[in-house]
Amino acid sequence: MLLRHTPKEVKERKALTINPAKTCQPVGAMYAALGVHGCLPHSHGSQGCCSYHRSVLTRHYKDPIMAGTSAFTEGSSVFGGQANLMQALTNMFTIYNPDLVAVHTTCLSETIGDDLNQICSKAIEDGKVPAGKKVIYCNTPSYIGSHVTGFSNMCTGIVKGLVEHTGVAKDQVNILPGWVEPSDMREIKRIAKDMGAKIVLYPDTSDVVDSPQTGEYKMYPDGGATVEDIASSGDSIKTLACGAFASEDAAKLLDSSFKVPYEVLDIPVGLSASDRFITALSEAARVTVPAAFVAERGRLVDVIADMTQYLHGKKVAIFGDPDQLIPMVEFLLDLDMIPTHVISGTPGKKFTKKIQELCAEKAPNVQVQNGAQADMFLLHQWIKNEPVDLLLGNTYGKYIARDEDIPFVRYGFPILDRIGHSYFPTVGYTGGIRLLELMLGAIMDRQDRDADDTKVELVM
Amino acid sequence: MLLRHTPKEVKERKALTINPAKTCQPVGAMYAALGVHGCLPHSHGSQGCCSYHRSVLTRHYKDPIMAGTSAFTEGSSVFGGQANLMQALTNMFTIYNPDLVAVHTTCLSETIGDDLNQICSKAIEDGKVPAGKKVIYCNTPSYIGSHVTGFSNMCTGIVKGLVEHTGVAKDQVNILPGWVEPSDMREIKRIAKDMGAKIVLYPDTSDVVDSPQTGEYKMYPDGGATVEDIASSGDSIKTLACGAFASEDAAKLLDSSFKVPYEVLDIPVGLSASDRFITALSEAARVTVPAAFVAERGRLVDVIADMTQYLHGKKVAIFGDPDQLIPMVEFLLDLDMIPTHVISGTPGKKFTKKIQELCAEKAPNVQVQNGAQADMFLLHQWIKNEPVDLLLGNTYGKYIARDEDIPFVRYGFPILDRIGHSYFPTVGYTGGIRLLELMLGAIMDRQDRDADDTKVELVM
Amino acid sequence: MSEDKKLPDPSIIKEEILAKYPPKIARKRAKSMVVVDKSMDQEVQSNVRTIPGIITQRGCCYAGCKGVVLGPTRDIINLVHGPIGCSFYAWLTRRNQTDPGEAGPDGENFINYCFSTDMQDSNIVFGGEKKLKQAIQEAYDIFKPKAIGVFSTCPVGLIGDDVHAVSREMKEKFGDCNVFGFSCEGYKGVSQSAGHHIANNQLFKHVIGRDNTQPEGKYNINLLGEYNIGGDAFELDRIFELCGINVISTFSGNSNVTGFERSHTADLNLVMCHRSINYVAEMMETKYGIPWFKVNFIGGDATAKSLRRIGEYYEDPELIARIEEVITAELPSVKQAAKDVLKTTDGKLAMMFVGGSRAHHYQELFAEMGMTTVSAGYEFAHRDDYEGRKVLPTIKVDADSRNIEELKIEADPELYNPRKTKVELEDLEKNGLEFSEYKGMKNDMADQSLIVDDISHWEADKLIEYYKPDIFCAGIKEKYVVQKMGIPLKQLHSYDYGGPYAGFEGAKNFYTDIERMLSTSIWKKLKAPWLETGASDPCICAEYVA
Amino acid sequence: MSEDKKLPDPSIIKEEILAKYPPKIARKRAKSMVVVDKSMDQEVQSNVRTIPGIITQRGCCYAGCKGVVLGPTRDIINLVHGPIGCSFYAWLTRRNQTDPGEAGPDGENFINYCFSTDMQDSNIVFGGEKKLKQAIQEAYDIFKPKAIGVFSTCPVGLIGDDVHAVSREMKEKFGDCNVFGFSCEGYKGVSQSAGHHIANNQLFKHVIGRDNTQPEGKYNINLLGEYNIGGDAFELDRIFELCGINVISTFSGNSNVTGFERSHTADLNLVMCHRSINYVAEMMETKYGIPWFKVNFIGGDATAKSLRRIGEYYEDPELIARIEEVITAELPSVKQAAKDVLKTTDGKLAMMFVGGSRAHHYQELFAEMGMTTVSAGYEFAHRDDYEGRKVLPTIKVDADSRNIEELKIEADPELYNPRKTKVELEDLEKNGLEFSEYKGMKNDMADQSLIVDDISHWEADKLIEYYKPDIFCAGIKEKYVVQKMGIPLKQLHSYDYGGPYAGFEGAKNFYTDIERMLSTSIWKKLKAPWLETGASDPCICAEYVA
Repeated sequence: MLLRHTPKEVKERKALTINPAKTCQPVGAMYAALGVHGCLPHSHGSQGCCSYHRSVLTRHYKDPIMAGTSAFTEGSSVFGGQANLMQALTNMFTIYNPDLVAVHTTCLSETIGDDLNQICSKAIEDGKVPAGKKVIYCNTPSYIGSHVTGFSNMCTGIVKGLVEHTGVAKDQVNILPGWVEPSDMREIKRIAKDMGAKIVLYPDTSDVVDSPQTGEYKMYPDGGATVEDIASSGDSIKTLACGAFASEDAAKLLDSSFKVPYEVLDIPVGLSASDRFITALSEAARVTVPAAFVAERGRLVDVIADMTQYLHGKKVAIFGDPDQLIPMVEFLLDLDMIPTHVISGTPGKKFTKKIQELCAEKAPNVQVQNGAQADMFLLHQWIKNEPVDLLLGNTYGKYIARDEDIPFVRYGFPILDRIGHSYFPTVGYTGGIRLLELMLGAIMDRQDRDADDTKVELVM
Repeated sequence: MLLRHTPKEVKERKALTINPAKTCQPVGAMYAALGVHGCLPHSHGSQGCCSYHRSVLTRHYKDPIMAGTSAFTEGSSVFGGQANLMQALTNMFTIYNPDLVAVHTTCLSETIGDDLNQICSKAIEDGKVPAGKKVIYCNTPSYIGSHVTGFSNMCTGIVKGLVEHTGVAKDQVNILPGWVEPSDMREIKRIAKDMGAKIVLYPDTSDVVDSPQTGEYKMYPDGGATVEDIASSGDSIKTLACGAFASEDAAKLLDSSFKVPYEVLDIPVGLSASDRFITALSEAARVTVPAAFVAERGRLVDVIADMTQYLHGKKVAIFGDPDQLIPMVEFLLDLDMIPTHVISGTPGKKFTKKIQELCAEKAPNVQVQNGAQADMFLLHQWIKNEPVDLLLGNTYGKYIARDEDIPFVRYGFPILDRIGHSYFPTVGYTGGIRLLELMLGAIMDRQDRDADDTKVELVM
Repeated sequence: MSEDKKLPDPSIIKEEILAKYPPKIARKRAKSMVVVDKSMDQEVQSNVRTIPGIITQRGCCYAGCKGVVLGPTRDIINLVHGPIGCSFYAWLTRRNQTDPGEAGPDGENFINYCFSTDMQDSNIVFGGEKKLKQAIQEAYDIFKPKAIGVFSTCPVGLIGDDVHAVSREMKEKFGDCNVFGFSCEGYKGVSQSAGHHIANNQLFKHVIGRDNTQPEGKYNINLLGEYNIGGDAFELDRIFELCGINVISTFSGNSNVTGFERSHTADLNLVMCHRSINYVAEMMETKYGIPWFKVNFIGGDATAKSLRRIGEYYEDPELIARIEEVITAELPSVKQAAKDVLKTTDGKLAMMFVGGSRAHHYQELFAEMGMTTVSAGYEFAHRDDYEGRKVLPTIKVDADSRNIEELKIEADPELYNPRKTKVELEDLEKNGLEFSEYKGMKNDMADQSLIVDDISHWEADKLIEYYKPDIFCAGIKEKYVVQKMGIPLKQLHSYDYGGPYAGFEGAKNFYTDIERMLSTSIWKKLKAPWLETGASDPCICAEYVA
Repeated sequence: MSEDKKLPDPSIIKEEILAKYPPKIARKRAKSMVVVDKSMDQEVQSNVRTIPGIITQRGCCYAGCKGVVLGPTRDIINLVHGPIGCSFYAWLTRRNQTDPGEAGPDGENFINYCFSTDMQDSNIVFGGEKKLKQAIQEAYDIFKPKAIGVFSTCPVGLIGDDVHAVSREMKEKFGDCNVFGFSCEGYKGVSQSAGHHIANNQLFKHVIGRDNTQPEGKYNINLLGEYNIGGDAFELDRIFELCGINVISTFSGNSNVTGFERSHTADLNLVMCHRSINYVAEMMETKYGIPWFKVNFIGGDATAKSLRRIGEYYEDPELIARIEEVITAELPSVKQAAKDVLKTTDGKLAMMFVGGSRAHHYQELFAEMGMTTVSAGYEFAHRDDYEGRKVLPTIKVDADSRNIEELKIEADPELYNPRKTKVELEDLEKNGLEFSEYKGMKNDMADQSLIVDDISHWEADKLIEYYKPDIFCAGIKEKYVVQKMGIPLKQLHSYDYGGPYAGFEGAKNFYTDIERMLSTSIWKKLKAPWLETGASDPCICAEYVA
């Protein structure tokens, strides 16, 4: 047993988090910043933060993740990090020549109260930022929210730092995809293109964190939303914000600052959320949905209809980030699976309510918790008390899956021990088929494994 | 043990085939015929053939597979099946209203020597074929070659029956994709489109055997190469024939009948074969390869480079169809895996030679056999004598994999117990990543399973 | 429940269906589509040729012989003589489960193997006997089986290979291996049915009666026409064991040749699938004096009824009491399970078109859930399967069936031993036991329901359009066609890899599976929302049964 | 082999690298980039602040303390006091394998767990001591551990939470649980190195020496600075066991608190990673009289040499003989393995920039394969790691290090027991044993090779361009950057999930892994063929070493 000390009995905890189902803000900000072309993220804090965030993103993507750090010492912690950041900006623009630097804070710089606005303004005044280059920034105190919050804050930082309002309306729709994989962002762009919808999508990490191996290293890969495109989003018709937790704030800011109205959608994971996304995009972009999408949708529906017997009634435990869990839970319900335990470390009251609403009819006994002490330790205890047929979550779920012998599908962040997530989308109808392939594969592999010789099936 | 009677000791067999790595011609002809829009395949033989072929294709695709049968009785077997076929054509055009009927023979009609050319000509003369409708046909004696041969023969039948020569050259390239999945055909079209290459692809089973669930049944789904497009292929610049076994004959016929030169390529499975395909298509269609393909290729190369340690030196046993095995074996070698046992039931001297050439440098001890008695029983015995780390092949491989406890990836035809193959391509660079995901998944799942608690890896 | 709901009149749709056909075809098909009127005898045309070009469910003689009857037997090497395909397609595709466990880890089980002579063109031209002989030899050398069956596919008969002579020769050569052949070429007869008959004949000639060891148990029966799809036979074995009934052999689910060889020592033959196996029952009665009656273990009540009949047959109070105990222990949970699904299933419509007995038996299961079977038919029936054995004398044997051997059986001079005297049998019949009888499917169908024999794709399509059934039962070829119309299809050949559905536990499984299928959410989400007009309620069709 | 091949002169590329930097930065970095000239003493600037904005490999003090030193110990709950991230990122990411097997299936192993107080903004504002206290209580209540370590992350020091006081209080409250804290906030010092020191101090203060049970074995040692990455310690345990040497404790791979508590009863401390653990070795010598010397178990010869030194230390012919036996049994296959890979590896170039001792030790392994290390450097070294301990007296303690506590250690009044007399030690030193000595990396590097301390991304990029090494060794952050340049990168922190690489078996693993990496086909296929000019032979660069 890997987690041999996890008892079945659940004791209330008020202070101790064990095996968290979240991490801290800055890594989200770093990931979001990578979704801008030519951007070098910068961590304003101790070296360790930057190192840790780069490491976990690197392990998840198996791709270079570059970022700078203000490399706080005890001195900077006492006297403030302005000098460090000023020097860092100079060095980064001189040595690494990014188009822009995206600064986020850490618990250290937040605790001492560094004022990014003031420091960055001063950097610009002092000529530390070369002409044509930019510095954007956001506050990402690690002791509030989670990595999702950090992603959201950097999205807001991008809007604040880069969006312009020319007054000339542009016939385009903004899509804030939320925290999804580069494969998902690529797929959303493909969908929009095939629908004939002109969109501006950001952050867009496709072709950044899934960059090609050509023997030639590009510090700033070809991907990422361009500063120009982002700038133009102030003139767009509308913003579709995917995922309330990761995208709503930025959408709101686009509305309040640039009068671009917005609609918050779920990340288009699964049938129903994809339906709403396609419908919303067709309405926002004023395009009719091409017939090809009827077929695309129909293929997903077909797989569901054909394979329902392997899914129906199967109990599922799932943990991860709210924006990814909500549409996934809805998808599980569309599949007649039973969301049984749902855990997210990310706080926010909306989450539990939303899950309970979704499950009210078909899975009224769902156990759901998020925020403080909603961790994988609790999830594991719940599973010990009510076993499930399938576990969905990030790589850390492997430890529970192994101990409890549960089929396991990797979903969410981080996935450290498999490839695929950065290349094959889970959004949209085709993404739905991928999720089905993964879940069915896990369930069927288990059936194949556990069947007596007598009961092995050739056809399934 | 499921295959408890398979001894380790290999005894030479001359007459008995056990657990074949092939099936008979007609099913290939039926599959190929489904790749023409509006086509109703027709099996000229006993009812059982048609029923069996429809069943196995249905189980593989989980989709409707429609076809007619001449429903031979003992009488027809004695007196010939002309009356049955004439009646069948009348009935099919009357009741099921296809654009065309594609007739193939069976061992029965072949043994009695029915002359399809004569019967079909007579049917047309007798007005059994309505105006604007067509009948095409090919001979598919079950006792020669394999299902692959049948596919090839129907491809030739399509060329013979539908291609026209107007004398006005068309700026397009013919692609005969060979026996691949609808997902692969869709992907080849996507590649060509993104390259700006105008192509005619047939057979094309995409949107036919992976048809959408919309609540509305279409006996002739929207997919399939149209008769018009196929007809125009006689005016094309060139034919790219993927897979010598499945596509070369049809390509030759296009050359000899319509002076369309051809090039035989491997099915673009894996890095090297995809490289050759892209290069050949760019040359044939006289388009430059867009930068996006450098990125697409680079992503595959990246995954290989990043994951090589899990692949390098792993021994692989593989069985299936020659056109699919050849590029796959080359891909395995590109991955520094060691093709160890290679079996195909499909005869043809070229195959063994080709595999040996490919393996000469890196896997000189490869055991390869095809044709008579090159069956899964022999493969299993080989594996017992020299165990492997991975088994690749159709669903029947599951029985060996379970008995010998070998990680198993489904590849080839038929896949009866999983979904995915019809939706996610294995051709092209992205297909290569899919193959890697599947193989790595199988290998890593095994590592996770077999690791002592002490040796379980979080990051892989 | 919906017992006395009036069914819609299918005459109109029948006309509509036939209207599409060329006149000759229409005339022919009309006779195979019968609107049930229980007040009169009605002929259901069946066991006639499939019309070429009509898209049929049917398979061939070989499929019925090798695929259905012999396939489920584990300790015989079923060697297919012919090109590779026929053997390949019948390889593990029928879900006949088998448990060699009793024979230990080395117990014989060839079910997972596929054996073929893989005939090549030279064999077609020069004859395949030599290759067949060699293949039998190789099979014997490698596996040392106790029996090898040789199955002829289409070309074999045409080129004149004598599989029987070859088999005889090899059997003699080996001495310890029973080799025998089947002339079950695909073109024989008009459907799988011919293959069943041929299989029955050869089993009777070459296997049954070879081992005269007498059974030890008190109540010894054979179960005929049960193929252990999804483990049905395991469930029945469980029930029989509870009742203290000893099953000598099952024809042929979870079976072995050893059992067949002793099957003539049983007291009674129970026939489940009448079509595929009645020949063996008949012949065993004639030769050995074993009576048979029809049973049905599909459905809780049906299972109880069949068990009670066995008790009545033995006229043994101990057995009768034990059977009642078992029923008392098992049936209530079945009833409860049926009740539990009722809110989903009651009033729903089913259609079923499958081979063998299932199109009949499963109507009872559906009825237990409050569902009505509006239309049904067999894939390869004879008239007696619809109309009952009473019509047997009136059935004309046509050209297609005439060539299927009809064995001349006589009482065995030594082994004939009537289990019951004529008087005893008559007494039992007075008490309701019906020996050598099958009343046919029509007998259990409602007025105005529609029987369709050998249904075609076109007919099924139109019937679905008309009835808009809630569930459709058929096979793999129909599955996705029907589902594309938005109607869930339950495969009754493979059980969709579910089951068992026989016996008490099986009934519960079936209820649950049907409830699941009827309550699957996806059927309500088939249409892309941007195409929704709001008008297409998938349920408006059910109105006329209300 | 390529022993005496002349290395290219790195001066030009050094200039080129520095030219890009702002002048002040250039001046500073110049001192950390040293072209080796073994004929003279050279100062390698190290343990100085990372320049903000320079993309560094380095992590923080917390990482060195919790992540590196305490992380691998299985029977302590390592509770991180701070916001969630720091605990999350250090969760299972260092591949320190541990085997609680000896303690049975219920043996304590908290390594797979991640514990945090998950500080929220209110804790930042109002202080986090209360929450910490509660968290310690909950950890104690649920797990009943024998020890709890509390690790401070950045905000803790700033807001003034006193983790030591809280720990003391809880320790007293529990009685049976050793609770102690670490002030290892991320901003302390200039790298992980500060964290090592802090960890060493606290281990020394709170753990080492608590259990005075004397060991039973004859030769009792501690292995310091071995973290059991990929099972290295398991391999060393195997070798020690073969030699009859008893390992009291390993700091801190595959370790437990119980072992630490008794570690002062050993006869000898062997130091592997000088940087991370020399403090403990020094303090144990002062307090308990245990001598230490530096060992290296990376490489076959190195392992043999280190074992022989242990033999020499004990001056016991029996032990010496046994060690020779082990070496004779094990080393030849290592030599053979090195020979087997030579055709692939000989003459190839390596570069390595990693923390700890690995950038030094692995040069020996590469040399065994005929490979040359053209450039190397540490991530968080001090000058003594490059130049040898002889420079210790000359190192100026700067502001960043001054605040790291320097424990004042004195000989323990009761437990001080010098294992060797001064004379004995001097005699041993005459025979080649070097106590309390580390000669540094430079000592083993070739002339003209380039040392770079705390290398930056820009520097690595340019060096690769210049040297075009065949293999580059660094960590996860560098891995894919370097590989995108077409150069395979071997992670020497995680071993790329391979290993073990220590000891005899480990050397063989390493040879094979490097051979694999150098012969991986994909590196020859990086360019899309339609872009190939034919000119880009990836190997032209290697010419100058020929």
